[in-house]
Amino acid sequence: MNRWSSALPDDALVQRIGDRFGAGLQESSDFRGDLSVVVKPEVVVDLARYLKAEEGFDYLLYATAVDWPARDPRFTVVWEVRSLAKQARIRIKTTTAMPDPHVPSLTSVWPAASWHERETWDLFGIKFDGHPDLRRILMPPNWEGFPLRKDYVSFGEPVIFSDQKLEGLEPDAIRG
Amino acid sequence: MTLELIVITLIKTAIVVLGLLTGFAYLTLFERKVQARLQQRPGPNRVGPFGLLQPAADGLKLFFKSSSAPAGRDHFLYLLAPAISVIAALASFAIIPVSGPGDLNLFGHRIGWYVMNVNIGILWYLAVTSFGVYGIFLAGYASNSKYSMLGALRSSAQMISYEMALGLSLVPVFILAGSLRLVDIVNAQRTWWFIVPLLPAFFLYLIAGIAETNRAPFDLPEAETELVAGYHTEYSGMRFALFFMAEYINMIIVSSIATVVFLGGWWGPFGILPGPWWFLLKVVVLLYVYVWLRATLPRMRYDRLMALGWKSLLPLSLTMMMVTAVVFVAAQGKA
Amino acid sequence: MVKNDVRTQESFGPEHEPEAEWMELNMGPHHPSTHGVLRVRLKLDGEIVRDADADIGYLHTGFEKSFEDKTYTQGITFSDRMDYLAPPINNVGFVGAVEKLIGVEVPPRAQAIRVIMMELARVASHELWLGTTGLDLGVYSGFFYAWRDRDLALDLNEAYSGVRMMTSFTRVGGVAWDLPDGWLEQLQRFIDVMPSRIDDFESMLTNNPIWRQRTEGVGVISGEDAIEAGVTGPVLRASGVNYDVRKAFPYCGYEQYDFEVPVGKNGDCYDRYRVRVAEMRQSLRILQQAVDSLPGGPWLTSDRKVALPPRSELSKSMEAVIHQFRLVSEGFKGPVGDVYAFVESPRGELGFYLVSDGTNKPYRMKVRPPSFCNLQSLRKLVEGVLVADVIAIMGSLDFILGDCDR
Amino acid sequence: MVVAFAILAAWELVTAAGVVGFRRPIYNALSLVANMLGLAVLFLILNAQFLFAAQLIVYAGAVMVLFVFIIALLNPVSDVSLGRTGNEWIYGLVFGVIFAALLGGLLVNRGLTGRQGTATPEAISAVGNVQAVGAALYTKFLFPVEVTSVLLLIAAVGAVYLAMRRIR
Amino acid sequence: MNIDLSGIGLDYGTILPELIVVGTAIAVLTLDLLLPVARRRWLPAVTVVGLLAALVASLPLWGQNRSAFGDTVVGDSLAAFFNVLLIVITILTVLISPRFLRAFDLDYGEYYILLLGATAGMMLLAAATSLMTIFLSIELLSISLYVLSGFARAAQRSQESALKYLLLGGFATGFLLYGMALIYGATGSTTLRGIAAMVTAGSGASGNVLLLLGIGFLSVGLAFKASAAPFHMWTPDVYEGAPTIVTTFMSVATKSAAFAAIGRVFIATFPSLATRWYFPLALIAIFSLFIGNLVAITQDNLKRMLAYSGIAHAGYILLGVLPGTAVGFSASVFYIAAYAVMNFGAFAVVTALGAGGEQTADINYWRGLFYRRPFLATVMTIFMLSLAGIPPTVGFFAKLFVFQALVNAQIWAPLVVAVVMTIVSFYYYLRVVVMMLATPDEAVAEKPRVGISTSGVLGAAALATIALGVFPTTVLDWASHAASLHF
Amino acid sequence: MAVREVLMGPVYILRALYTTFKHNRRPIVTIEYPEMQKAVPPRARGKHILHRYADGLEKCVGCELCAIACPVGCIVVEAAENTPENRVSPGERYAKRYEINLLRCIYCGMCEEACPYDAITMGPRYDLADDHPDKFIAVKEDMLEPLSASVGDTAVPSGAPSAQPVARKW
Amino acid sequence: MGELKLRPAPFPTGRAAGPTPLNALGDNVLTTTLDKVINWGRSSAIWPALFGLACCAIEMMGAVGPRQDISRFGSELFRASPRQSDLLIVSGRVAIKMVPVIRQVYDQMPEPKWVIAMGACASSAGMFNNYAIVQSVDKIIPVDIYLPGCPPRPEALLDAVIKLQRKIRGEPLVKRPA
Repeated sequence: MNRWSSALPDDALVQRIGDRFGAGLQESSDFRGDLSVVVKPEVVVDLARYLKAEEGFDYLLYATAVDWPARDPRFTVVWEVRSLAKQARIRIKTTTAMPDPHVPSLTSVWPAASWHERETWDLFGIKFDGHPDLRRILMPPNWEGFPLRKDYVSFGEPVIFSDQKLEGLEPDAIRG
Repeated sequence: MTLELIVITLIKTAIVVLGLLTGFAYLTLFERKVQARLQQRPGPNRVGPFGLLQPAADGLKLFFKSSSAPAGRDHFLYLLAPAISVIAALASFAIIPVSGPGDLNLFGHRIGWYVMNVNIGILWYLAVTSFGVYGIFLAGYASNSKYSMLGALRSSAQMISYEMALGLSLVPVFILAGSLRLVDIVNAQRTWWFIVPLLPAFFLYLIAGIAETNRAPFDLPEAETELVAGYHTEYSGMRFALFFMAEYINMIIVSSIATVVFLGGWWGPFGILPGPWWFLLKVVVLLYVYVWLRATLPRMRYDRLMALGWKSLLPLSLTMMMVTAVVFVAAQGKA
Repeated sequence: MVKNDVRTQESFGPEHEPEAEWMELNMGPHHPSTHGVLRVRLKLDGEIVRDADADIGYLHTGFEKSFEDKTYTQGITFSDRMDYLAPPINNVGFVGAVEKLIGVEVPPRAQAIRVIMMELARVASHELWLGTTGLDLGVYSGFFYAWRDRDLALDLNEAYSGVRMMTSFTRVGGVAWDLPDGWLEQLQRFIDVMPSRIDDFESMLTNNPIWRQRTEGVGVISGEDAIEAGVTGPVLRASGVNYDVRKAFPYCGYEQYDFEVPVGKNGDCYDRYRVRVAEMRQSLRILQQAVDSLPGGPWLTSDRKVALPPRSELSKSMEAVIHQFRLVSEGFKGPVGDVYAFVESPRGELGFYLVSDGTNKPYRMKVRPPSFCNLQSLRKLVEGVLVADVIAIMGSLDFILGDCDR
Repeated sequence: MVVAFAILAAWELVTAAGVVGFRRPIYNALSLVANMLGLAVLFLILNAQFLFAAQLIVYAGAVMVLFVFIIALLNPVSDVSLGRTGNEWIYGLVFGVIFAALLGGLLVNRGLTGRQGTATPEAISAVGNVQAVGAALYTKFLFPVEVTSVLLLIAAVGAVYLAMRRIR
Repeated sequence: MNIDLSGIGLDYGTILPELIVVGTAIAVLTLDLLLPVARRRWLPAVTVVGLLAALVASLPLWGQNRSAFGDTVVGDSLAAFFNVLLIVITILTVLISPRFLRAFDLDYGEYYILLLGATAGMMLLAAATSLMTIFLSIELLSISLYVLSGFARAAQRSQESALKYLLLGGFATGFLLYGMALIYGATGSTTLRGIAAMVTAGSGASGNVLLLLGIGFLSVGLAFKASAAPFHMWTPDVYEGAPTIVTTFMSVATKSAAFAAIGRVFIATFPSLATRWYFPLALIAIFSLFIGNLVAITQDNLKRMLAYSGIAHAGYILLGVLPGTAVGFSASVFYIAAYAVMNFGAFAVVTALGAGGEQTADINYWRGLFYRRPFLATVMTIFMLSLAGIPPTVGFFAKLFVFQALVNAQIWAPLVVAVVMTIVSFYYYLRVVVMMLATPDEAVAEKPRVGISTSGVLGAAALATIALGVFPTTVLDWASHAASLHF
Repeated sequence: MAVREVLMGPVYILRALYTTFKHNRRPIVTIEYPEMQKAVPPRARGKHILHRYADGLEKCVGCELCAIACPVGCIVVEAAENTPENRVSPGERYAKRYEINLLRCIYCGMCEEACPYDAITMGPRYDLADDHPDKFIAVKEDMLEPLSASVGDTAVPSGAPSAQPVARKW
Repeated sequence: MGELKLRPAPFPTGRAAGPTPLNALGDNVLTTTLDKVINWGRSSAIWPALFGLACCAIEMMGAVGPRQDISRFGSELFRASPRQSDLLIVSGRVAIKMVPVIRQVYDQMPEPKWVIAMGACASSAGMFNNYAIVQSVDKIIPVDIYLPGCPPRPEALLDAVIKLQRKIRGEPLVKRPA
């Protein structure tokens, strides 16, 4: 059996979320045992509060985003939370569009989201409304651009081979 | 004061200074080697036979290293500080009698086994080291760096605090010996070394002495992981070497005084070795303890360190002093 | 000591200085105790830390961007270099996500080899932690003993994979190589010798009053706070929360092994030390069981869509050569979807969130690094402690900047 | 001896001038340290070895270190230069000159006549310097020594009170 | 070598009062550590009990002449007189302290410890017969008072006054010590007896520059402690800034102790040099009278006014020393006792009002006090009249005796100044009385009561002021006996 | 402070001291590197080796799989047709140019795994430090097995240090 | 941004021994002998800066460990203060954010000083051909010895140190058997 699908799916959970948030819940999926819900940005915080308070999802795993340049809205923002007691996991997704991508912050519900959201801001340029300390975390503060966007060119240098050897710069390693 | 006396003193001073400098150099190698052995590795062994030229290489390198100095330093004090440290360290050794009994007869001159045999004895050491604090403090101050300053503050506070316990732990010895003169103290240990009746005082002295020299587990001023390199963070080249020198010479001096005061100085059982060799042997054993402790123990936290000094060592030294005095007086009364 | 007197030791010294006069001390990024290149800006009131702002990113390497350019197989080499103290665990986590996405069966022998390598890595990582944290707190020899013992584990890595650290030993659907001859005996010697080496450490540290002074009651975090802060791994377990991925969501056949999850009580640095030492012993237990019950059979899945053919077939079968060409040049494609797979690294839960758009490369690979999440709690931990304690606390968190910054 | 005294006297004068003359507080304090060092050596050439050690240990080694501590702590980065404000220095100069003239005049006219005490170098060396000091402290000056202990106790209470952080 | 203690005169009876006071301080220190905060009120009680014991222990010294501990301290009538005086002042201070301290949130045990330390220092100063002891006791009282001045740590004024006091006091101590060193150099002795013997025996004493310079510096140091002009600069600032209760204590007690020492030094030790020290001392007295009285007129702040008046009174007391005779000094001693009672009373009124949370400093506050606080205003009036020297209060007789001594010694110039200045002083003392009698501007508000112990202390002080004025002879006899200094 | 700490503290400290002291009896574990060298395992991933068949022909056929598999892209292969007069490898093509930038290489072994003909394997050498980046561009001749030494298709070249620590001269 | 330029030249290296006080005296028998002695001292007492970056730092520690024991060469004194160190081992990838720090550390080191670029990342960015990593540390500071490997084994670091010692002494880096 495939041991990696270890979250215990709780079908009724999606049902309950649907009952509660109605049209706020746009989509739900269960791929390889991973439960995801796509909700409208407006209900993210309410959903989070509900999940934490009533369903016992006490542990935030990570927050991140995925850039789909072809889609509209372009960015999918993902938070994944876990209930340590129930051993259940759920992925909360929402979407946001260019030119000013922003979603509500979940730091008020799970403080652990703070750095993850900062990182997402840093690498994707997605603003988290209500985040207390939204500044760059991994890149230098004066960095321009958001590296993990698909249209960001990851400039580097080509590997050097013998045809690019520097002429006339052969160092005189053997002194004297 | 005759000319002869002056010349002899100068010659003795030169010998002691040279000896201490060599001792410092080889103490660094000794430390590296001993520590290496405790850690199942050979230590420096490629520079000269058994690595014996390693100190020379280190010294040569440091001597010809250009000195980079921090911006915004206090020029005069920055240069003065290492000099103070080293001078204080070197001067301390003047009182220590290396051997005896009696003087050395050489070419018709009677020469004592010491640079000077003053009647204030240990007080000379305490006075000179208390001056050595300035070297460390000014180094931190003049460097214009937060880490240096913190290291200097810690170090000076630590040295001042532990000087008390250091001095007081020696008082029982004075009571027993009835003199501050180190030669008299050693002579009083002809039959019984003072470590036998005064074992607690010996340990108090050892702990305070280790703290006084800023060595592990009390090496907070130079705690690499906290303060980079403490007060000498901003020193390089030869000036840095001077601080190193001062620290190691101080180790030698603390060990020497412990030898003289508690371990019977040049007296050894069965008289199988001449006096200086006994002295050297005891000093080396104590230095081994220094290195051994450093290899083993975690560093203490600063507040605990001060608490240990003020709340444990000082009262214990005082108690030891009083107990010794009472017992001594009682024994005298009986006799 | 008069305990309930109001004027205890803490009440000495001047009144709280106003915030404007707090001294700002910059630790790092080049500081001996930051285990790499972390920068912590401390606000000091005397020697008391009032606030700490951890500035990370000095080792930001762009892994997540690089993953997007590489095929799944090539990505394995990248996963090694994130948490460079436990590369095998990263390898397993990475291929775990891919395997989950594609749905590949892994043969039992491969599972067991993975477990062995992971537990070896755990022991090696904790050894290194002991050595460096000990060195931070001044236990000079401990560092060398730790390295002596860690070298034994790295020798095993080397004998198996050819390199000491960056093994890259997993492949999707199994592992790259079978165990070499004599390797199990070497492992057995390792398992036999390690307990006494750990005992040596414990006799140096566990009851040492100075060590206890430095660690006991320092950097306390309660279980609830730890969960709130997103902490995992030994740090969480030291706070009394019994959560270990290996027990809670067994993978690679961990459910077959009999081991305990060490849990602390107070959540201070001392408990973290105890938990890690106990974990080393438990890892040795798992290793022993894995050696005893190592299954035979293939070490790589026979699914030719994802796994290279065995080398012996290459010279015989043209089909195998074609597979080889296709797999190396194109790799394999995954279905559209997103999965999250996670393993227990020495630092906590290491997760890989993999988004696939159906090509042969990850569309997006987000790593949930345990160091990142644990380091987030630093601010909470250091508030009100002395500067010297910051060293102990940072050491006890056992963060790896490569893991944290990616 | 006379040469040594002359050198020391010059040293004392120079350092004393430094105490008041330097513009940066840390140099003032360090001049004072140097001055005390010279004073200690003066004690030494007066055969007062114990006082020499005490002077160094207590004043140079402990008291002045704290002075330097505080000065350095107050302005670790850049020293506050003591500017000359107003014209107080005129008063200082006037009084100094008057005092010096007075002293000099008296010195020249009448001479300062002191009285030799009982503690001659011979008497001291008969029992030993430290022993002589100890005996004096614990016989002749027993009561002042005890008063000193009370003084230190009260001073300690006062210092603790002023420095203590109160939690009610 | 063996230490032989037989020759130095171990006589604990001589210093028993001081021992008890110091012992009480240590007891309070221990109690302060052990007692819970709620039981702090035990501390003043213990202090008072200890002081009373010391008072009793002082009485046997009356009429004695017990020189002890190698001539460093003496137990005689002067010591006994000042012991009693100082202990009474301290007891009175302690009695009015708790209310004041609680009002300003200064209710810490260290207050009583420092107070006892200062008292011990003063008592010792009165009994000291060695330069070492004089110096140490002055330091003991000074250090206690430095801290007490800054006792209100939160108040900047208090801190400032403590710093000023410390710096200037340190300066004065420097003079004192330098003078002592010179005297020792000239005479080779540290005990007053030894110095006196040397001075009387040596023929060239009056021409010994070393000695004279020493005496000069010594008198500077002592004058500073007695806050006599021109060494008074610290007085107004410190009196104003320090907590009023501390001012109350030190304005009275310090001066008393300082004059005891002045008497011992000048009258008992250097009588043969009287011609030498007469002129500078007279100058100091006249200076004090001038500055104290004239500047006091301009003061609108009552505490500063009282401070300057204190300077003036130092001048009056010093006048009694000028004749260099026991008779003259007995007038001074009587004046000290009188001054202690009335000045303590005046400050105690300020303290009592201040403890009620009122801003007493400005003179305008006192307008119409009679209508608000009839009792306090009445006693204040008595103290003011007495300070001014109006019969039948004790202040009148104190001045009278001093003037009489001057007349007997044929010392005219200072006398004239003193009389004139006494008349000048009427202005500012009576100004306060007039102010208090004036009609208040606003309606009378109900004020908190001052408490039994405070009222009792004030009443006792007022009664004493009047009673001593009516029957001055007994105390004068005691003062004469105390002032008959002999070693 | 607990009583246990006060009473037992020195004992525990002595125990820690004994623990370090007893290492004096244990053997020195250092392998003194330039003269001695730890055995390099058969799977060692050091400097690459291009192999030959026993008859001296190169195994590499210039298929570029290694270059494709390399996560770093530090391999460049240019193939050329074998001609009868210049036969370099048994197959149709051979690697005319085969370069690896050893400085850039991460020694992961993907090339080894990708090669269908065992033409490239990872060798045992790791003492590659030098003082200019250009000196690390290994061309084919740098990596090719010496002619005489090629023995069959073993993965362990004969130039490897043996599996025991032996004295080694440079 | 995405344009790939031909690489610029690295900093010139080959400062074999750094300046010595004797350089000014010109070459003669005495100074060359003295130079040799000084260079012997320098090469025998190389104190590295305690400066670890990433994976290679772990193997750098490994070189200090008892198995390899860099102390045999007199180089175990890792100094925390750059002012007291002679050798900067850039052990690992250098992020853009780290550049000023490394430059500062290098500048604080007193002459003569040497740099070993340890591992593929420091020498040439290795596998991290992307936006975050400095493509070879020799763009920031001059490098004396490049050490390939990912990470290099501790023995390889020892080899690099030995080669650096040779470089300081002015000997050929790679001695081939004759």
